[in-house]
Amino acid sequence: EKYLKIGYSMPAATAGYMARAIYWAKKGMADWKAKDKNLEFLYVNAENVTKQANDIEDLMAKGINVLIVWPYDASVTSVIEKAWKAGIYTVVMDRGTSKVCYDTYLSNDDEGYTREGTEWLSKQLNYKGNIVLIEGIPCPINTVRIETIKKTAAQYPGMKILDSQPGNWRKDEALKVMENYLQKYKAIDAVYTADDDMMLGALQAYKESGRKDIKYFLGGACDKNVIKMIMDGKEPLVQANVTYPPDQCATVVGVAIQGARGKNFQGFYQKKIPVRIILAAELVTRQNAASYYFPDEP
Amino acid sequence: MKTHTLALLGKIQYEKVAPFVALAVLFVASSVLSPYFLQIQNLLNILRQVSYTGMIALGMTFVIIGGGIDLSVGSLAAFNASMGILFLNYLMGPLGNEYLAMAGGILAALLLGAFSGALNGFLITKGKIAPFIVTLGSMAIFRSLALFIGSAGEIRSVSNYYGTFGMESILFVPVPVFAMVILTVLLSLVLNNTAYGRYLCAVGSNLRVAVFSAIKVNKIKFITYTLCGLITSVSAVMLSSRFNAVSTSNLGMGFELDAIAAVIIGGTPLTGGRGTVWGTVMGAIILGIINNMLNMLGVSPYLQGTVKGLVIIGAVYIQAQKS
Amino acid sequence: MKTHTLALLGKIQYEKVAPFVALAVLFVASSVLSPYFLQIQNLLNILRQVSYTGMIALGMTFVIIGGGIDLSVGSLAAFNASMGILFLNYLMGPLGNEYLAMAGGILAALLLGAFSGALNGFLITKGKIAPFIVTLGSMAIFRSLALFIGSAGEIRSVSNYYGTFGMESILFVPVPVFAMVILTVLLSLVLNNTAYGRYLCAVGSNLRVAVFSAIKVNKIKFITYTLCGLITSVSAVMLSSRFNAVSTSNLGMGFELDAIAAVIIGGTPLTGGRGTVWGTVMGAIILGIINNMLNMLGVSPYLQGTVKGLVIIGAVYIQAQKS
Amino acid sequence: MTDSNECLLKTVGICKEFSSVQVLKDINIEVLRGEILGIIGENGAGKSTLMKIFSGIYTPTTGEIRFEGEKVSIPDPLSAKRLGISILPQEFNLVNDLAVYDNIFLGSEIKKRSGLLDKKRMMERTTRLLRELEVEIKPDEKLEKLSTAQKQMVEICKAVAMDARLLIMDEPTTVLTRYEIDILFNLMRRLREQGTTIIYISHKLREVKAICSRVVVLRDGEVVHTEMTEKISELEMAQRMVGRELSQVFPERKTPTPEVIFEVRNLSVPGMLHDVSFQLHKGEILGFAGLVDARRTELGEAIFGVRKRSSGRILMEGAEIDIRSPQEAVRYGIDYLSDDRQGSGILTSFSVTQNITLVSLFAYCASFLKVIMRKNEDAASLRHKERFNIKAPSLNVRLEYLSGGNQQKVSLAKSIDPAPKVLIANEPTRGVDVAAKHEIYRFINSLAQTGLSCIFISSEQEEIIGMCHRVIVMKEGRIMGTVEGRDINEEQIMFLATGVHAGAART
Ligand SMILES: Nc1ncnc2c1ncn2[C@@H]1O[C@H](COP(=O)(O)OP(=O)(O)OP(=O)(O)O)[C@@H](O)[C@H]1O
Ligand SMILES: Nc1ncnc2c1ncn2[C@@H]1O[C@H](COP(=O)(O)OP(=O)(O)OP(=O)(O)O)[C@@H](O)[C@H]1O
Ligand SMILES: [Mg+2]
Ligand SMILES: [Mg+2]
Repeated sequence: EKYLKIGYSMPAATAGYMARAIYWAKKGMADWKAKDKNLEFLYVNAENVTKQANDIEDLMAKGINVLIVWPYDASVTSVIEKAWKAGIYTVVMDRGTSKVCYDTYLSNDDEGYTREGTEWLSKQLNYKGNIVLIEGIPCPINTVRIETIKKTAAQYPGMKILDSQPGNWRKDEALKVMENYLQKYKAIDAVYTADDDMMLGALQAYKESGRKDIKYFLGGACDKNVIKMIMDGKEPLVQANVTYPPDQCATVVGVAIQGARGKNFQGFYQKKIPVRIILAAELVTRQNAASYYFPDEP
Repeated sequence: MKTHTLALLGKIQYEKVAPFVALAVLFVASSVLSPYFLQIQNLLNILRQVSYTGMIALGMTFVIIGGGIDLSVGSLAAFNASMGILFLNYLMGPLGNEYLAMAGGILAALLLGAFSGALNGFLITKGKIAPFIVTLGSMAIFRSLALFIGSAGEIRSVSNYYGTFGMESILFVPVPVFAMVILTVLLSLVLNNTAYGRYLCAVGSNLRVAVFSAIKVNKIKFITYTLCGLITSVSAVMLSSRFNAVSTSNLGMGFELDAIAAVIIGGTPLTGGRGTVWGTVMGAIILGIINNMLNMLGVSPYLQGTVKGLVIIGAVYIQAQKS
Repeated sequence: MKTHTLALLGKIQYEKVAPFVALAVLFVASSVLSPYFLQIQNLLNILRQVSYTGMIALGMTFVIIGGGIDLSVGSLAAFNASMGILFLNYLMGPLGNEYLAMAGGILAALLLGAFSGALNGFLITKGKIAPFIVTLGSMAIFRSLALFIGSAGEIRSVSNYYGTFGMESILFVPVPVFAMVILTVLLSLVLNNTAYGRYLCAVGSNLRVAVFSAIKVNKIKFITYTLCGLITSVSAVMLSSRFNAVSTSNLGMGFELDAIAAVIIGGTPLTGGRGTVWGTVMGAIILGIINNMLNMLGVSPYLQGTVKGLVIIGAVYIQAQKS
Repeated sequence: MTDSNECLLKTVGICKEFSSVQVLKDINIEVLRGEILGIIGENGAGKSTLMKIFSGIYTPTTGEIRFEGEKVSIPDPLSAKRLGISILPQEFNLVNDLAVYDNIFLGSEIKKRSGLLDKKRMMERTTRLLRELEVEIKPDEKLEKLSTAQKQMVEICKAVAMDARLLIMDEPTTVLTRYEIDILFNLMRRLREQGTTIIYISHKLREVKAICSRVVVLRDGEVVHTEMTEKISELEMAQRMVGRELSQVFPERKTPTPEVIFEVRNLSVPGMLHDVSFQLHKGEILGFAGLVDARRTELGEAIFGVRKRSSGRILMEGAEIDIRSPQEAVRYGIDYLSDDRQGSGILTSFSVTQNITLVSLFAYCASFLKVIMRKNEDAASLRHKERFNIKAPSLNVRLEYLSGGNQQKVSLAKSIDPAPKVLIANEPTRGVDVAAKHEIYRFINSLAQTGLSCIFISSEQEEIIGMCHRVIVMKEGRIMGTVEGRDINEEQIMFLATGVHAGAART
């Protein structure tokens, strides 16, 4: 087997979701290392784009021949391109690059992620109701998600989006925003945050307020506590979730190794591994919740 | 002569009331701009929202009066609250009794807080290292320790009551607000009526004179950072109780800036030597109202920063002028 | 008498060389710890990596010597680079010529940078508002403006050459490193050999005396913040050229802390009055080596903060002692 | 009335109010070309305020200034500089972080054609100026390394460096010894020959009589008298400014007890003090005389625990004590009054009371919480205010609003408030007016009678000679000798301080 020196660059854990992503990244690396001696992993985290650019340079200095990179955002493209042009087998994941400078791209489906959610929510409210959104940190993925929510909801005249304010993917800030919404809007039917941390924060604000008007709280990305809630079904306000699987970070390790060794997955007739892999965003309800519950995640 | 004195006092006084003036202006503006602002519940919300950084800002006030700075408060909060909860969870087993375990956890968090602060103080006094550097370093250290023990995720407490006491109200006043008020009263007493308070100002306004005046400069500094660590932990405990958990990756993120901002908006100069505890509270509330209004007026997420920046500058401008 | 004065000189000198000593220690340690460290390419990488915040730190040095602080540098960089690229893209149409357009864009960014800095200076001098508050405010404002014009996304330049010039090397030295060195030489000349430099120290060391000595205090401060804004934009242009784009949501995040840290590690006291430009460069490089080593040694992400914090404190401790 | 062409500066009805209190009331004075005009008055009379108006630091509430016959307004220091008015302020006006020559040329640097600073020439000129004043300081020395006295000399150079038309000197000699003062006076005479006009403020009336051609007396912000100096005696000056008869200057000295309360043996500070030993008797006032760089300040600081001693033992009441910090010194009953008032003496941002009780604060605190009992505090500071007749609008006025002399009185009060057994008084009467001086002398003396022992460092020989039982003379960190009883006189002291016979030393 070809000896692979794999550099893995991710954004730092600044939100609950990223912590889980990192957990899976490490798990993926550990699992592969266990079954294959010809692998070496160099793993780095960045707090901002500049640091990430530095990280990638440092990895190249250490002579990697495979690069897995979860770009902070598309602005890191040109740095990734340098690695790719240098003949390093490059796998880009999640947030895309602004041009093709990779051998394989693996990602979650940001549009599907919030489309699924919005559709479900609309259906529950039988296409009529007032919803408030709590956004993440202003940045491209957040924009995509929010746009999609608005587009999808726009199909149904009855669905009104009252407001959309940033909670920066933080429980405490989402809680503040929700407290303020509750003062501002006397009738809310549902709260959609597309993130479980923020959803839990909002939910708590609602509970504290003692109001009874809201029917649904929808987060996203399957935080283990939320999935548990859904499984137990004791919390009528939280009945569904949408996957945004953080285990993509584990999957991507396999993709990179297979790809770098010129192999493909079982059942593919092609020699080469697919150039773009988009993971489905699945709706999680009480029926299927159990299969999305990972108690070991942070 | 009389008039003279009054005039001079007057001059000194304005400094003290300036933050209140700024707050008043903002308050009136807000109530005009948004019909929701004046709702009792909304005002209570604002108070509770600011109480957490508010408390920290109180500790920061002392640090800054003493001529120092503490950037580590945010991560210190995350780390100590995490440890507190871990200890609580651990105690649940042997002790069984939820309340005892809770008491233990909280006590641990507070002690550790004081200790962490003391560590800063030690490096600054004995190590002769600039406060900015020491606390910049410990900011990174505490955060990373928190991330490590919680692998960047959440640390939940197994006790349910822990998750409630921080949300309760004592005669309509939320507990953390209550805590902030009590702390404010205590600290302003300490600052204005004890030898320690007097020495703190002396140290901050002219270290050399303080030394020549036989003041134990290092001791004063040490106490101050310890105190700041302790108070920060009080806030951290309240905050973690709110969620019955600590998000190790982002609890306390950016608190240092909010706290320092509150202190300065409150009229305490970054150069130290003097300052007011009540002013700091006003500063914190000013910041709280700004955030509240951004939501109430539904300012576009992209432009919120602009508005916030302008209002902060404006609030201080009001004070800067007449004084 | 002779000895006496010699001794004094010796002491003064150490302050100046201390950062170099700290750097040397770190350098030796690193080369022992990692085989990759001493590779030319790696050393060049480190230099380029630090050059961006390094340049900003140079501007910050002046601000701090003058007794001020500038928290806005990071967002200022993002905002001005964005505007520069937008202008470049706009020019491509009418001008057609890529190089002219690029020149235009860069010029725009630099002018805007100076202007933004001047705005800070204006509010601080004429508005009599604390630098901390003014720049805290403008930090929020510039960032939000950047988010607004780029709707939180990235702003790419349509010129490819823009994306390369910042990556090229002049006799093996990367362009940004070159820029940093030139700036350092110039600025240390300005600081030590011009009246402005003297006045800057006077203003930072003792405002009253500066005023009594018929120094135009406000003018000096104003110039300084303008200069800092300008230099920050130089760095911003280089940085955006490295990416051939600007991440409006993220570019420049946390630069203010890195820059200030570099200044203080470099031996300039946060209280102002004196400082060294070269020291700041050393400070920046020290930070760069730390980050590089964390990667080279593959320290676990969660513990990187701890190591970083300890090394920073250690680096300054080395300096604090003998002096 | 003198006609304007021989009158350089003329004030017409100048008044100054600070937050509604009249500090200057209708001042009409004339400064004649090429004269040295003395301005005297009690602490708080308004001298410095008037000078600050001339130098553009304050603007008068009403009234106008005529310079060369023309009405001028001096809104800021720059315009004063443009008119050629240079001031040597009462409080140090120097930047600690800059070198000596930087300070001297601050605001009027010498530049090369390139626009860069011409350090070489600035240093040369500095060296020349310093040599003129016969002080040994390196021009590129950092200012913070200098002693009070040396700083004062630098301050003088700074004022002289820009050859001004009107040179204002606000109490330049408070920390200088007779020797340097003579040098300064020679310099002033030379300047006058070159046509510089000088305003000279001092509380040392002897000097005023010696150097000034005319003298203006201020009292409570009013001009009460103007006279040619030869027509007015020192005593008369004093009475004019105080407005009443003055008691005899120095009180009766009682001989101290033979009991040695405090002793220093072979104290050394590397590069500073060399093998200093002396004994202090109970109730004794032990004078320390010397020229600049005698390092008496160092000695004081070394005893007080702010300077590291390399060797030497200190004994208090026979028992050896190890003082490593001021706290310990104070605990052993030793207190220090600094000659660098604003540098290490008082906090200008603190109130009168807060300053006075700073060292002794615990004495005013209740319970282990150390709660300050305001009443006692105020009572104490009120006692001091009356004893030294500190002119302050109120006890909780910030010290920055007090006149220099009154700040000094506060500084003294601060140092004696803890009731020390041994007081190290460094320039205790620095910038204090005659009347108040007498009070201070009488007070220290009475304390001595009740057993206080005082190490009395002063640059005023009259003081030393009038007050002390014994006088130790130092030079460059060494004790040159001790004079007692009959021998306590200028000649002896100058001889020991300079190693030259007084007659020769004076030129
Ligand atoms: N900035 C100020 N604000 C208020 N009062 C002031 C201020 N400056 C001076 N004063 C008052 O003005 C009066 C005169 O002060 P000034 O310094 O002119 O006295 P002086 O004659 O110089 O006394 P000294 O001989 O002690 O220097 C004093 O009573 C002082 O309290
Ligand atoms: N040649 C020199 N270079 C630098 N500093 C000097 C030199 N000589 C003396 N000093 C400084 O002078 C001080 C000691 O001299 P100083 O003038 O204080 O003696 P003094 O007797 O205290 O003078 P005064 O009687 O005015 O207090 C010390 O602070 C020392 O640093
Ligand atoms: Mg005066
Ligand atoms: Mg002295």
